[in-house]
Amino acid sequence: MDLETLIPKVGVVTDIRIDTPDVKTFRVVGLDGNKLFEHMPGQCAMLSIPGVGEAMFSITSSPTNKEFMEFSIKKCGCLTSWLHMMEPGQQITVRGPYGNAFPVETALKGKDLLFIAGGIGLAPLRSVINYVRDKRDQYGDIQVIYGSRSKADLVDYQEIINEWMADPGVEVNLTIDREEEGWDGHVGFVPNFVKELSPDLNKTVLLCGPPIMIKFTLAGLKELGFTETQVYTTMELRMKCGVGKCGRCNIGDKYVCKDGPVFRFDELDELPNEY
Amino acid sequence: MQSEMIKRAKELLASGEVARVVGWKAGEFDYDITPGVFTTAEELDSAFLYNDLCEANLSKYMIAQSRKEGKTLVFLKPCDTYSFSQLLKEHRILRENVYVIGVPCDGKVDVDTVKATGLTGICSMTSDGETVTVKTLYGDSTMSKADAMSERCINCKSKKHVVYDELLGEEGDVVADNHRFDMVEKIEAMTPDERFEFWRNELSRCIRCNACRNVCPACSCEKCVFDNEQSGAFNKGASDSFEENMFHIIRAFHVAGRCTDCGECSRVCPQNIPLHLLNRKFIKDINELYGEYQAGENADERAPLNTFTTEDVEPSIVYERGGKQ
Amino acid sequence: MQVKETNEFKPKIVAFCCNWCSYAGADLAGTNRLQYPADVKIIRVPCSCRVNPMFILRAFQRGADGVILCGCHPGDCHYTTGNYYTRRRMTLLFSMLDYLGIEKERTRVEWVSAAEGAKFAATMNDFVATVTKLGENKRLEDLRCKAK
Amino acid sequence: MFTLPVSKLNDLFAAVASTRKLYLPVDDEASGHAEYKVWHEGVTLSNALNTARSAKDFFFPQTENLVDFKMEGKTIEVIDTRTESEDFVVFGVRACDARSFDILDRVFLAEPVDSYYKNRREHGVIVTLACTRPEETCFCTVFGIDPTNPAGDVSGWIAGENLYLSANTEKGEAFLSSVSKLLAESDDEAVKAQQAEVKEILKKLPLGSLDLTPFKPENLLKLFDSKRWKDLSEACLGCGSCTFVCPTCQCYDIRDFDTGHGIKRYRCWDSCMYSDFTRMAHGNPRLTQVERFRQRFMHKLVYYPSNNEGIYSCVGCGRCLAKCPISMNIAKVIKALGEEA
Repeated sequence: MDLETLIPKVGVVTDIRIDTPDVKTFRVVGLDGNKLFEHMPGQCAMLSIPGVGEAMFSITSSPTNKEFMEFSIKKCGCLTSWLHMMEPGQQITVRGPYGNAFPVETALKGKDLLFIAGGIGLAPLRSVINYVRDKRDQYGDIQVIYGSRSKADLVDYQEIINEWMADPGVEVNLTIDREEEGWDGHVGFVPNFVKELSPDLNKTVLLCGPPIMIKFTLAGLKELGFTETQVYTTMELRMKCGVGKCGRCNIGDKYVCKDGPVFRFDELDELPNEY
Repeated sequence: MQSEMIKRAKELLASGEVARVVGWKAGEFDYDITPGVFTTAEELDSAFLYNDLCEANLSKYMIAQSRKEGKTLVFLKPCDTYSFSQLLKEHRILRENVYVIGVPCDGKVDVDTVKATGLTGICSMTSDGETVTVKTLYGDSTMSKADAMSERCINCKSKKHVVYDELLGEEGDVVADNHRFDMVEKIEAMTPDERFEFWRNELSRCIRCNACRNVCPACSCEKCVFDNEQSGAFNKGASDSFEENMFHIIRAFHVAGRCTDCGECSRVCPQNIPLHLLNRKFIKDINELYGEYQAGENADERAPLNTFTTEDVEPSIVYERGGKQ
Repeated sequence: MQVKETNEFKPKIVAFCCNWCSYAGADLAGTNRLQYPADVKIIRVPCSCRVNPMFILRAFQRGADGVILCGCHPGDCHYTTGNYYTRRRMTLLFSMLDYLGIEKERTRVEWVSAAEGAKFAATMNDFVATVTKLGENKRLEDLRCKAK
Repeated sequence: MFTLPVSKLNDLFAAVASTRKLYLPVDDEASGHAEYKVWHEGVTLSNALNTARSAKDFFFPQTENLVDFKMEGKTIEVIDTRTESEDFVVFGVRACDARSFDILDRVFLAEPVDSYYKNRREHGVIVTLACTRPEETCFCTVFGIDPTNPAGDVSGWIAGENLYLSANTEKGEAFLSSVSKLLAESDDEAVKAQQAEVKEILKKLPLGSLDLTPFKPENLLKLFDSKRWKDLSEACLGCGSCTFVCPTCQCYDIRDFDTGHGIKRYRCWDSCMYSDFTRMAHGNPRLTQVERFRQRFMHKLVYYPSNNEGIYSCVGCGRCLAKCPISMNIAKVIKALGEEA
């Protein structure tokens, strides 16, 4: 029988990190203790608990991590609630990797990169950020602008402080929506923060976050003088099969699971506004 | 009748009394008539239609249309008014936003019935009330209207409108002597094995397209139990004969006592499953066990499954009276 | 100890029992050590009218060979009128099952009060005997749930 | 080209059925339709133009099991339940349905290949039959299909008292040689004469002149934004009749069923007309029937061709025209949007 992508592999959750009140990061390896498969930054995988559901999540660990894969998952539906109740040692099923990836080996090579994320939107970008950090000499400057509702809602906060900020070639700008005790950083929404920081126009932007944040950030970037061909985003929409056959994740003639999830904004312009 | 209807619709639109008109729209071949919403006199002139081929029951559209800005004019045939009245009773339609014009009906010509006579390539079909003229790619023919009507119209239950704001044409009467339970009785007279065989043969053809459910004026739940992932009965395609049976038993049960026997379920079934025979079984049982009841007829009467008497028969009556052994 | 293996058909029975009368009746049967087959699985419901037709069908789907619904005697419902509605619903449902050619003896409604432990046991014994005679539920089975 | 008297059809069927399953359109008394059924002695070929359900079921059934799981404690066992499909022959497929297999192939056989579909596809032999009495709802010619010259592994014609067969593929050759004892060599005069005759009827088809020129990828956004979608979809019931009788609709859903002693993951046909088709935890991008209705026709007429060298994913079989409860269909959509363009 041919290999069948719809038949998943079994993975073991070896570690669960509580990131925020509603986000946990799950570390997954195969039954043999090795990584289940190789991927490129920005690609996704289908995670499932049989009988509960199956859903697409971006792989948040970098491909340069040779030991395991990680998924940062926000609790918002049936399956994710179940995942949040898991304990280490629980097995789940995984299939993938699916979708295209950020063009880290082509268009992004050698470029100055600006990552802009809001809330759980950091999850797909984290894979790229760590990939680029691990291949530091192949890319230009790295700037990360990341915002969340509150300090407690910043995903990967420890990693950001201990690793990214400590990295000499990486500039990290954090913001939270509202003032709070114990926070002396920037306060305000990401789109405004981006405008205030007024990043260099030669940077290539990787943008991900809630739809409303994407909308205003993109507008802000355009005001600053960025063009749509400079900005990439990732759309993870209603995928089921992951291989462009089940017919539900299309935006116009593009399937998010196959032609996406990474799109450049000028590509999205040619598609109907149905996402 | 059609011109009278268009005239009235135009008047009501022009006076601002109604904002839109729900009626029937012409198609490609005379018989493929689509329910349509008209907002201008021009649209009415170019596409509005009422003739012996306008089968669709428009009452269910009023659930959505009555929630729109302004009043909606709807044309209802006698049997459609039963569905409309039942929906009113269930508070599904905002009555004050609907202007009902009752239109007469003396049975509709059904294209599937005509096709079943063996005619193919039907490009046009017209009825003058007595005779149906069919033009096909392979020649023309005529048949009497009675031969071109579907079972639900041959066994019409009523030509009387139970609710309207205005009537066009002459009002008819309830048809007392109809034979709509004949087939149910025939099935009851079969042996259990024959009955099982009969229904397996019918229900196994089901493709779970949900047309019967979605067209049914009594099926007006915001979320159907079969679409609800938490219900334990969620199913999109029957993976087992059990699921075929369950869907149809529950579909019929959920409209028991509320089904007006409009027959839309059987009309729309792409697989020609006689779904009305399930609904009629419930109607017949209710009539026999709890007294004659016609859903939609009376706005004040309680539906048979929403009420009881202390003298009701015990379920064990089924062992005695049920179908043949 | 030797376990005797027999191929004798033992029906699986699901009994929906209302919390106030029938479940207490079953309890009484138990405390009085009245015998009824262990294959009767009791599901406690707040009132017999909690049981909708889907419960009955899904019990068959999951492998039941017979389904019995027990409630308070008409007039004695803890919620005053619940069992009257049950009576109408189940009458119509059983009649429909019969109409579809499904053995009507596989379904039953019985009124059992909290004091009728003996009636509960007798009812179950009788029902099990009836269903045993009918054999395995074939007409309302779901093959996916049967296969091991 | 080979031939066999129609009076010997039964012998042909018997010969085929002796080695594998043979499916063919058979009149179903209860529904009044023709449906594909397994041939056994006594079953006769239907004279109906086509079956109510399409032939896609043979390769893409309404529901099928994908994989089983056993769960115990924290562990999951994945059980691959796939088995090699049996060989089978489908006899009497019409040209439209034969084209639909090409359309499905481009979806299911594209990388990564759908092994369930491929398995059946490899084991099925398609014997087509040319149409002789098209219906008013037929418009396959609009999509460049010639109903008098159907594709398939073997093309067939029933002309006069004879069946004519001609192989198009290796599988088809093998099929014909397996029944060669029953066949005689023949010229194609009778077939040609019949084709000429039927082509005259095709010219009269009322929907034969539907204009597809506006439906091209360049017009994607313009068609998507058309004002007509609203009134066209107004009466749509949101049922799945059109998608389920359609030979090219291939959308599916993947679901889990808990059997009480394991989980069965199955797939079943899904319909873009359903309100929950695109529903996800965070919301639904197609909230009303207008968007769902538009999706179906945009997919068939614009999205699919844009990804598949301009090939439309409609074959003009007319099933949705005959079966839509409210008689709204692709022909009306093509006309309405064409008028606007």
